[in-house]
Amino acid sequence: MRLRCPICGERDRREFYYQGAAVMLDRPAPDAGEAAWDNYLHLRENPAGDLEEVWSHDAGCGAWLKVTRNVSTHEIKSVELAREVKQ
Amino acid sequence: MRFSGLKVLTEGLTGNKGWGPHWRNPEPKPEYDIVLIGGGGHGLATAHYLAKEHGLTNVAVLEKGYLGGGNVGRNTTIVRANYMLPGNSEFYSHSLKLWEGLEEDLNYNVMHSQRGIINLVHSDGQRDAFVRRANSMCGQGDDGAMLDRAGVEKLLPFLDFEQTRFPIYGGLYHKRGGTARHDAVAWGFARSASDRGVDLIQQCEVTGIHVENGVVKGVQTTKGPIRAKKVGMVAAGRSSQVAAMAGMRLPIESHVLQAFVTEGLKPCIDHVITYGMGHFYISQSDKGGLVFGGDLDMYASYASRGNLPLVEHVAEAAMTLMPAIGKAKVLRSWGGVMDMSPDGSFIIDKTDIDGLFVNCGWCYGGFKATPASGHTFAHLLATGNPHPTTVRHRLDRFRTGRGIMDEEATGSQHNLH
Amino acid sequence: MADLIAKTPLDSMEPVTIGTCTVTEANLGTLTSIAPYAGAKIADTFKTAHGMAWPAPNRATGKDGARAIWFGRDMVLLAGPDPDAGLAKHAALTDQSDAWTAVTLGGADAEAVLARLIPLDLSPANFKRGHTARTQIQHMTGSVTRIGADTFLLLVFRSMAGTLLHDLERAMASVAVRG
Amino acid sequence: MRVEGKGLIDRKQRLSFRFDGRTYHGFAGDTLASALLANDVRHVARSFKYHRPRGILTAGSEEPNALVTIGRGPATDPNVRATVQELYDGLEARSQNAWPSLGFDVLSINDLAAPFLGAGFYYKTFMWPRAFWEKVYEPFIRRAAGLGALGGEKDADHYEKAYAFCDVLVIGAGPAGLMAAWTAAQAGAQVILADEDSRMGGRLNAETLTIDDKPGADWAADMVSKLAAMDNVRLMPRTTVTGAHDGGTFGALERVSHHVNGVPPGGVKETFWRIVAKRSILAAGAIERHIAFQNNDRPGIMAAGAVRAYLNRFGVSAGKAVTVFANNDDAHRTAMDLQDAGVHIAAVIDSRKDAQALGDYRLMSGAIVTGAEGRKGLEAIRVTTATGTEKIATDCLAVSGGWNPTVHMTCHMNGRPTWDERIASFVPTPGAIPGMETAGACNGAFSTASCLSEGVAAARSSLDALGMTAPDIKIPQADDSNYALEPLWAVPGKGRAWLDFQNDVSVKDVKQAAQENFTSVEHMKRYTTQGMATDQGKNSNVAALALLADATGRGIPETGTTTFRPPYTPVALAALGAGAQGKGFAPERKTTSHAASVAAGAPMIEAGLWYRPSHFPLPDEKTWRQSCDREVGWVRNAVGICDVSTLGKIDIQGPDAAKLLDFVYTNMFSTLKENRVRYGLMLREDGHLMDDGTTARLGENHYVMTTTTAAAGQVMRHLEFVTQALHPEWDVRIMSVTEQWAQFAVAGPKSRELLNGLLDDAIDDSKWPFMSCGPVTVQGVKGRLFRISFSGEHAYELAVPSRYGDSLFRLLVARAESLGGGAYGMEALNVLRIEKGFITHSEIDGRVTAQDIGMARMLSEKKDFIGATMAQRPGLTEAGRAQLVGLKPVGPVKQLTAGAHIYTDGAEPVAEHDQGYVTSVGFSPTLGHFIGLGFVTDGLSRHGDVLNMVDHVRGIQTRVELCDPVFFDPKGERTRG
Repeated sequence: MRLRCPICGERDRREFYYQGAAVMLDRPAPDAGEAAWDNYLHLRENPAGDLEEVWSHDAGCGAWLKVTRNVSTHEIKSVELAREVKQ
Repeated sequence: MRFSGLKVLTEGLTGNKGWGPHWRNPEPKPEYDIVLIGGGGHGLATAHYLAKEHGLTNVAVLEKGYLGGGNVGRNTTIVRANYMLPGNSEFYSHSLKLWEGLEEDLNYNVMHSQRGIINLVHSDGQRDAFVRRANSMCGQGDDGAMLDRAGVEKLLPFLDFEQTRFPIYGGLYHKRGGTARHDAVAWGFARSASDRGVDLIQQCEVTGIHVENGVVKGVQTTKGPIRAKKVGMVAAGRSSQVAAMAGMRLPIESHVLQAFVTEGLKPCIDHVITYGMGHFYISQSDKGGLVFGGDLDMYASYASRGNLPLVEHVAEAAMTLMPAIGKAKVLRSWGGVMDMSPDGSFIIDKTDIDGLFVNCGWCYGGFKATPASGHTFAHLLATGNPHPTTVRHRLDRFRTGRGIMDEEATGSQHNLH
Repeated sequence: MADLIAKTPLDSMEPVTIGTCTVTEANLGTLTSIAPYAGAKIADTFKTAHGMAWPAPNRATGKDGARAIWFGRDMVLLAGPDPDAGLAKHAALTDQSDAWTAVTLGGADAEAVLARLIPLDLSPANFKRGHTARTQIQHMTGSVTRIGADTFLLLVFRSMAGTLLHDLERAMASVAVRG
Repeated sequence: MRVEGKGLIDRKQRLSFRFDGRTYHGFAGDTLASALLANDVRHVARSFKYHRPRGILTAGSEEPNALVTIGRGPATDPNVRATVQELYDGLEARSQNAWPSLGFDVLSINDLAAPFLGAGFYYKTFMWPRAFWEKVYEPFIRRAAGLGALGGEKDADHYEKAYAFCDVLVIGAGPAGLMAAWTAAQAGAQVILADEDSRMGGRLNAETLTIDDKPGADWAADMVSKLAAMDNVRLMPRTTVTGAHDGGTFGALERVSHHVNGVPPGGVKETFWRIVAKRSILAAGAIERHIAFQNNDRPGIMAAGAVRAYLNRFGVSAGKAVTVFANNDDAHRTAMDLQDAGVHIAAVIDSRKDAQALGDYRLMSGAIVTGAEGRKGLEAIRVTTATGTEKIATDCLAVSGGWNPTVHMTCHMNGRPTWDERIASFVPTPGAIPGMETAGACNGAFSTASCLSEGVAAARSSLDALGMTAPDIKIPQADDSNYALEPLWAVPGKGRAWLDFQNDVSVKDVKQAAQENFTSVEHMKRYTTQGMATDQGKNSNVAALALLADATGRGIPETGTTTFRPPYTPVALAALGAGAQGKGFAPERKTTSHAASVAAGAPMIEAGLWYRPSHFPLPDEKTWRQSCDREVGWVRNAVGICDVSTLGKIDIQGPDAAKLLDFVYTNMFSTLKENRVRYGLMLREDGHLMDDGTTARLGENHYVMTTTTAAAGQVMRHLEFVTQALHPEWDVRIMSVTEQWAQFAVAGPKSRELLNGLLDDAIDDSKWPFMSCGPVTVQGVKGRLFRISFSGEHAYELAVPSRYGDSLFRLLVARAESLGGGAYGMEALNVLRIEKGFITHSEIDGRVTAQDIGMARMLSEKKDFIGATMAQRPGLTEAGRAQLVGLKPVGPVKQLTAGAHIYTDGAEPVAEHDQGYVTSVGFSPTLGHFIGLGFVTDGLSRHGDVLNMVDHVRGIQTRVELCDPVFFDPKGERTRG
């Protein structure tokens, strides 16, 4: 699999670290309640189609990325810098 | 039909014409007491134990493909009870005991081979952790012994003891651990369940779960609606999709785990060996193929295929640990889709919907659990109460923090277990 | 009392030649990572101070005895001179002079040697002089820059110097045998 | 036998080789298989299950029978296909799976017992008595199965892996592949053309067909030399593309040195390529299929196309009186080519009633072969026609049931091929591999002319996708004859007719599987092992599937097909895992004091990727304990030196540096004064401890964080996640400086004395109190000094740029020795920290909370921080959790062991009485007894309780008292003093 890092260009999967669903970008407030935190850390939509997820270009530029990828076909739909998604 | 050496002999002499179907091909009835979604190893085992232990035979197993077509038919066939943490320890102990009587129970040779498992140790810290685990096993009444370097060398002289990147300090030896013929486990449970009256319905995909006022009423399928008093979701690999039909979200991410087999070779590896520093494990099948695997590919996936970096990593681990197998040739690789849970341990529990039960989250430990998963899930379905070995395996344990069983100690990130 | 003695990561080894390629430990002088703060307009300051362009991502600039190598997300490695004090206003400066093993690999087959270690297309059409990348070098993370027609600059962590040399020598030998 | 005037071999280069101990001769350009056939060696192997005699079936990598072992000792290479192995002078090959010899194989008795050993027999028996499975049945089955044997020694050959990139990857260099590569190359694309054969050209080298009136092989050779001359083309012969993976990545195995005797020094046996291609063209050809009839596996019965290949490419006739059995026109060419070469054709048997002879030979149309005679070599066949049965003497039967396109690679990404009634086989489903076109025979286009034009067309579509244009390409003139075929999978009749030769799967087995309700194609495959041999069913799957469809009354498309998995042909583990042997598995990280430590005799142990000294033995010390006790004593009484450079050091700068630290640590760092150090706890977001360490404030907006050695990478990634993905608005920059600094602990009552002789400016308590830090100069070198202690003594850590690390370490040790101390290693460090109750990852193993280790007070309530919320989950805070305690022996047994469990005193040591476990132990020379740290249920409030430590696996039981984890100097007076 190859991902197109917005900074470095297309690179082999071996340069990237995978964290999981992109819900991890939306950290709840401390008082958001049990359900919000359970959703944040544990419960997952886990679709068999397009999934938004977070990766890091660990062995490259070090950027954290938000990737949209079809997890049944492994087709990469988009790669964005997490930093820009958040701002 | 009862299988026996004599039967094989008489059939052989009469042209093998008398062998009947291993299981029936029934059409679904309009209603069952219990419908199980998923005809994999765990679903078929559940059906067997429902019938055998609880006398419940008005049961259907609905399988969207063919029986045993999921992870029970694509794994590295390891059977063991070498867990450390309370909850898992008693469950896998229970499972191994069921394995030890499985062939008599099923009248089917699943080739359960207790050839012994050796988990290699590569540092003092790792040894201490394995000693703790071995002591858990002993405290549970199972076998567990620590080998020093010489002890490992005696059993596994072909490992590289001279210059491995992470030298071998010793190992945890679990003699009762071993392997089984994976497909045969599914077929044995299927045959037994079918013989006892359970309907195994293949090519029958569940497309909806019918819930009224918080009570499950049945399922919609590609073969029409089926009413059910209780529904058990036992579809690891696709758990989230099945649960979504009941409006549930599970604490699961699906990940792909690759496995590999080499061409057939004369016997050279007599045990199951695991190499923790390389996330690598290997055994040799009775056909002679070296069966091995490693870590997850690490990204969410429903595609039963992996990618090269992991293939290479696994092979590199093999080469650093046992360079004597360098000229064994990889014949086939495949991927299974794993239900990864936030603590690496499984879930067998009721749900908030009355009559709907869930069995999921097996990560990559599902095969060895097959008998006990079926046994305890059957217990829960039949009695409404968790079996004593699964009281900790609750669906809400991540929310409450109670009873988290994080064997790998890597925390709530699903793919790290 | 004896003064403290400085040692390079590869202990000033003699260049190693196998086949057409030579690996040489490189003395890059002072290494400073420069990570501009939010909104900093560092390019002009940098140009004025050091006489080199602030490199775009995946590019390296340089002049005699000095290089500016893009070194990751929002980071440049200044190699050679001590950093101009005025840069500290605009960026986090961190001394990295002792943190990296630096070697050059030169020779007709340099690209073929690196094809055994680096998962990137380093062909001249794709990776020209002045191009740089943060990537893997075998199992190490590192930096590769084309600094000549058939010469590359490689950086990995200082502690991995021995592994880098070993990996390069293996690849050089196999390429040399193929001829 | 060799045929004069034929073949692409070099008859001037005569090569000597051995097979099963006998010496033979062949020529350069031969394969082992062609050379054996030239020497009339027909029986070369035994099958897997029934040990039936087997000969050479094919001329390619799909060979199921002729597997041999090449070489000896550590170079032993089992399961090598004789049809692929190029001949070299001195080659030594042995047959496999036969004992005591190929000719007389004891286990061929299995063949007689076959009625009892059919599909799935083992599932039905061997169950009684239970203990017999592991002891009797299984060992026997294991020995009987398997093919070749490994050498049993460390692989002595080098292998390597490499990367390649291109615009267009062309897989297969037959007519379609050559035209595709040519077309793409003309457009200026970067092209890689890979072919598994040593000689490119594919079937053109095996046929007598012409292209543009030139012999096909000559045309191919011309094309290859033209391509080779182009800068944008890379030819990769002897390279099998083994797998198609996501993102246009392909695995490919190049056999670099298999065709020469031994690997040259420095060279490699094989290279495993990772090829990244923007587009790919599969032109992999087709594989001929067999027809099942009784004893259709006898040596001498071969694929018709293979018989032609041996004749036309290698100048070998596979028999003296050859017969052909086919259901299509193509196979008739075997008869014609042989006849042209002067070989006698005994008959051509064609199952089609309307078959026409294409030459002057005896044609039996509407006839079938119903049996074969001759156990170790074919002697005769029985032919059944409408009028009766005739026996025909023959030593070679060339069989063709038609051709199956080589679609395998198109299925590597879960795609399924499409059934094509026209050729009665599967063809690729378009789009199955993103970016891949298919061309030629693998696409079901069997004539040479269609291969050539499909090659051009596939290249054109690929170029279109790349935005490139090909110039006009003239398609050469070639044969365009129709491929006429009538499906025939198995002839009816008694006896065993074989499908999967290697695994000994017969037509009966498939039928029996169906009878037992293994009607899904996957069930049939798994029950019978059809298609699971080393050829992965390339020769037999389609026929087996057709027979299953027939047995279950379904059509073939509904019956489906099994999935083809990578690799296309088997790949040695040594190639996939190249470079890892020995120390190559992971980089080695060495500290600057490594050489000095080794010179001092310290055993170096692995700490993650790092190496650290375990202890520094003195000449009179016999055990590590002696050294450890002495080193602990040095630190407690004088001064010790320890390299702590492996701990992670992270430079954190910027206006929001303090915000970041407050967010990732449980306690406050914004309140830390400059030039001061604070201990911090870091949680994962799930509320469990991730790491601990000290962070120093070097300036208002400048901190340097210390992590444990183990968690350095994880913490760095975590900080990047927080600053990029959670709080990108914070203006803070982080940079690892672990490698920049060589850092040494100087610990013990004489530490200041030591430093004051070394630092350019003297230090004292008022300027350098406990937990202070700041810049210092050491003989003119700028360094950093931290007054921190992991030993409980008055101690410092001194950091200098790494270039001075070696020198400074030697200097520090020399000075320490002059003060009655010296270097200490990991063992002593561990004892020192246990004496003080300091934790490491042995304690915070990933399942432990701050509360569990008695540090609940460090969870600030004034701020949000990572893990703050989840750490308050009921399950993490309520009673009943295991908590950190000190352990000391109080009974007659004095030993403590890490990993032991702790049970209720007086109760049986079983799970239900389990109270906890021991994480760290050491013999404290300071206190004169073992001490330990462990976790016990509600342990924080149980100091004074006596429990039973049991180490089942080591056979040790020790009564232990729970106590405060700080065993030594609980008030910390020594640290501050």
